[in-house]
Amino acid sequence: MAAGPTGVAVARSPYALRRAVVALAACAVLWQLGARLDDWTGVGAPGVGALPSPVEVAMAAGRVVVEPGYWISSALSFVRVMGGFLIALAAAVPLGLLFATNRTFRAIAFPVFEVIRPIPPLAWVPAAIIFWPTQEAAITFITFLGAFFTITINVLSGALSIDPRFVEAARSLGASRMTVFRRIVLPATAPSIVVASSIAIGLSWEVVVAAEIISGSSAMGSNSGGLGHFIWASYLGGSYDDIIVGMISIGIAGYLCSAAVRKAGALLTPWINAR
Amino acid sequence: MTDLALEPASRGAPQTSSRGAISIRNVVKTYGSGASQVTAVDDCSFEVAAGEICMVVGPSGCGKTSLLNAIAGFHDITSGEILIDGETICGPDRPMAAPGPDRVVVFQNGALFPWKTNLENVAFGPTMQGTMTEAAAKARARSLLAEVGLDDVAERFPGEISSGMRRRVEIARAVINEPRVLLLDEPYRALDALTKQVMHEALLELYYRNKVTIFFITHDLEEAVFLGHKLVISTARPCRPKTIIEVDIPHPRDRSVITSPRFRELMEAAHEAVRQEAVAAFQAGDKEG
Amino acid sequence: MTEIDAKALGADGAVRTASAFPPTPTTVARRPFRASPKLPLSLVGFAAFLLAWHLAVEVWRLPRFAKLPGLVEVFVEWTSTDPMYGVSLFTAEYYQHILVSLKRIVAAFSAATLLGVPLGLLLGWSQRFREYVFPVFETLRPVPILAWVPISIILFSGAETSVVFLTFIAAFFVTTLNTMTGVQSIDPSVVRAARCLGASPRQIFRHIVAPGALPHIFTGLQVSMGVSWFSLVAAEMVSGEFGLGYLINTAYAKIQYPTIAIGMITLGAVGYASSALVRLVGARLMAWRLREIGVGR
Amino acid sequence: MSAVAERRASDQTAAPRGRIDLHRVAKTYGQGRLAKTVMEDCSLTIEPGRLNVVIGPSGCGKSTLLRLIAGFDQPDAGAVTADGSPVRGPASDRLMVFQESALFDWMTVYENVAFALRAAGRGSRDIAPLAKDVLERVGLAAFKEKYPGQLSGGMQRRVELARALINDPAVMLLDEPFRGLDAMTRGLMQEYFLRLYADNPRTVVFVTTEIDEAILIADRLIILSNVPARVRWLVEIDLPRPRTVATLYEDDRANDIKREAIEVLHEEAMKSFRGAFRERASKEAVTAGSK
Repeated sequence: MAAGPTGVAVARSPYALRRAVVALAACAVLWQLGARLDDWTGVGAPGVGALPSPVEVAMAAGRVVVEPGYWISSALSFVRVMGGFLIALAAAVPLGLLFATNRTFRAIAFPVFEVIRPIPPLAWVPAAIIFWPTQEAAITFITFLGAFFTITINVLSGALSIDPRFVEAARSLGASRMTVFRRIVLPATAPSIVVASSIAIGLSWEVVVAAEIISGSSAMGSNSGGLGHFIWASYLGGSYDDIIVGMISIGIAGYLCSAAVRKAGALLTPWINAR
Repeated sequence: MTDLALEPASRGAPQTSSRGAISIRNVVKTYGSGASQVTAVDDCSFEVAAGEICMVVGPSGCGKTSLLNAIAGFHDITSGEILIDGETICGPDRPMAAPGPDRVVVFQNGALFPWKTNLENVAFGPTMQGTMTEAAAKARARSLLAEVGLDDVAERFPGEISSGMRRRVEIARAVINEPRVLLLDEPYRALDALTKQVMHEALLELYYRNKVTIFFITHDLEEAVFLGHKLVISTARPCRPKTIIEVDIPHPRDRSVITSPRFRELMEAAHEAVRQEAVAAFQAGDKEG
Repeated sequence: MTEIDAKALGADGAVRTASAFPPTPTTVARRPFRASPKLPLSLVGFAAFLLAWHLAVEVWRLPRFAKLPGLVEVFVEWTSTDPMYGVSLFTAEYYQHILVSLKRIVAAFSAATLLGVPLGLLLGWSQRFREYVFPVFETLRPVPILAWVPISIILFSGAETSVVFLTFIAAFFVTTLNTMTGVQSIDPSVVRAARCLGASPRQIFRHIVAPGALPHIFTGLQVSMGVSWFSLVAAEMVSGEFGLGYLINTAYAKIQYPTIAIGMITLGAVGYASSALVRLVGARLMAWRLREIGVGR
Repeated sequence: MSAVAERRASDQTAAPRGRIDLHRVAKTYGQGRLAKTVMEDCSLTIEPGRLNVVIGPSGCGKSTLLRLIAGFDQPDAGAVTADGSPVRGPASDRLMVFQESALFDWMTVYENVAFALRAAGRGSRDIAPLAKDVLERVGLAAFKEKYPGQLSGGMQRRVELARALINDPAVMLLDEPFRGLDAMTRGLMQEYFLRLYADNPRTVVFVTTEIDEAILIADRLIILSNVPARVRWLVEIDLPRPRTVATLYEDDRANDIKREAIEVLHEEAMKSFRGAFRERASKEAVTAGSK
């Protein structure tokens, strides 16, 4: 048994690894065939035919990873993700806990929060650019929005689902309100904070890439750099193999960030897997 | 056909219409392999006569459920053989029995379908097997629900009724198939002691009306002595019969037998038999199932 | 209701597991902080928010805020029969933008549901199928939606198709993953019970797996709806002609700032309404769940 | 002599504390159509320094009784007094041990046990010997760095008892503390509890649904009626101590009490068996109504 990506324990057969390799290899081969079909037979494959082949992509990747520009782009995106995410974490966790523990505050502020939440983060792009003095600040703000709502909602629902017996047991043992908050509510919500964070950092990458592409592709803002811009510039420059290198890079970066958050979370909540 | 000589029938058991004699012969069940291999059931042999209530008693997690799963056809067995009415359902040639409506399981935590009403739940078996039309199955289901006193919640969903009632619906869902064997896996574990006692009497009533062999797993001695014709007391992991106690208190029984002298004697005997196993498990600090 | 809404709308649909039965009353009773917000207090909240907006932008003209569209300005523009910047409740163009966005959402969302739900059911049901297909799925999933923009423009000639494609991809991943989780979260005893009651694999799929996964599927569909709007707006900003994302984008370019706010508010409202619709359909299909928690009858 | 034992010894001279009186108490949860009166005109005395066991059919208000004594809930009418003064809220001299276990998952065994003393502002140098002593008494000194999730059910219950005992409360309120354990472990836990109690006597209110458990441990057995809860039957259990699970089968007096108790309880349980559906509906009222 192993916990799947979704948290549900899923049986894994002894063939799982072999099957994964076979399937991924088959996809790569099909892609290669599809991409080169035109060259070999003169009949283009639909869809895939327009893409560069995996071999070309691999060669492009070898070329790109030694260029400093690629690493500068990666670093720029990474800094934006971390900036937006960390500010969101710092703001959303206290807000979520406040919503959960203070009924009056929740009654006043939560409906406003709920009305603003459905507005997609990217719809804020123009307003952010108008408001913030620099484009960098605007992009970080949009990234912040992407993570902020998710974390707040998860922390709130996590705190609301604390077993009431924990709170009562603590009160019965003579704990003050402050102690209950610090030693019961906070740690009991920690697992929700971890889950929310690993989702939110993935969202941050989504938003950063989107913001970088939008700022490069439209009248808004100017060349912002970053991996999103790298993809867009590759598209404009016609180097399609670089687009796919960029996509894979972002995929790996996003995956690593989520994994790092989960790892950090496991260290902060040692009781969860202590069995 | 020479096997017939070994059947319980030839040992002088009355040839009644009741079916469902179970023979468990040298059954072994291991999980995993190599260093991590765990033996859940070890060389387990005993007989359950047709129409008998057999209580398998042992500490939680001792492997009783593996035995039940083997009879039901959810798991294979590593070696040995299980027969029902003389017919091999799993053995050397076929390690895993096919699950079927002749051996219906009632699960520890309940397994009613929450998206079907209680009536639809009870009518599920015959409808799926096609042995009755849907209307006939529902009519039969309704009368069974009435028998267990739940006709007024037939149209409710399982999530809307108490857990004691859910257990009764689940048993009705099993009985409607007229199974040869009813396999009960600690069905009353989550209920409080008083509800449990009421449930026991209700189960016996149903049993008297619909004769069936009952294979009942429990860790509760009072439940075991109250319901069973026979107690098979298992060792703690791996599961192997340690003591078999015949309960000679005549049926029908009701709660008054609990304080009878014979009941107390049997309880004491059973208690002696399980105590060492329980102490072993308690000191090892093993987790409960 | 707030509690239920909050959970249902959370972007974490994939990680929630639905239990077959509600927790026993003793454990569910007396949630320490549980009570629904009272309406008058929420009015106070809205009033404070709107007042702050008005004061900061239009009265005190705080630095940086002064450039944003003000509350009164936006309201007047939105309800004007002759709007200064061409878009208000009384212009056809406004509804045209909404309609175009909605059409794209409907196309992408239904395609994602029609493909994602069966695929997810299959992924959850067959271990062999899952072990072949899921690794491919997981390899593609971490790639952000907008990173697909150039590829989709290359693959599909028209801007329209590529916008719908991007929206579809986003929704598809969410729906598939949640459906798979839904199947995996079904109590194995329930499946075993059906087997020993004599149901065939096909009957199990239809009577047990599909309804059992329904709660997760609908959580997934709500998240999927949110994600659809997210990607749609992004896609429209990059390569749309018409649509609410496009409206916001061009309003910025033409320095029609109140129109930006109108677009945002409209997006929020339409997005919320579409999620509510999904929730409503879900509640209809899962009467058993509502009745368990004592809401339905 | 250990620190806790010393503290206890100094109290020994005084009359046992922890007398609890319920005087004509009424309690209703929920409102309107969903209202459920759990207690009405219920008067009852918990005798100090003794093991008072409360038993009754499920949903009969046993837990409500404990919640009122603990101070989590306030009665709608009547009065609850502890040693003569009204109960106004939770306090650590009336400690509640919850059904199943309410150990804090995120704290180690040691931190759980030390929790109350820390909350009271005692320094860790002060706490360490007390915690060590109490953990030794429940036989879990070797497990102090484990998390509750790593312990078996029986061990969790022992930690729970230790967490309460370290405060040396005048009154201990136990809400079906051994529920959910398998019957065999449960028997051993009962015997264990009796030994622990013999060394740490105080006022105990022990709620259960198991007749055997009740008779085995009780000084006084209080049987409640079906809702609204009232005292249906009260009996002094004068079986000699120490008792073991086998006492129940061997002792005729125990068997007589059991027979009588079964009849009384069965009568009360049947009231809710037929009406189980209505009962569940009103349980929901409790859920919805209490804060």
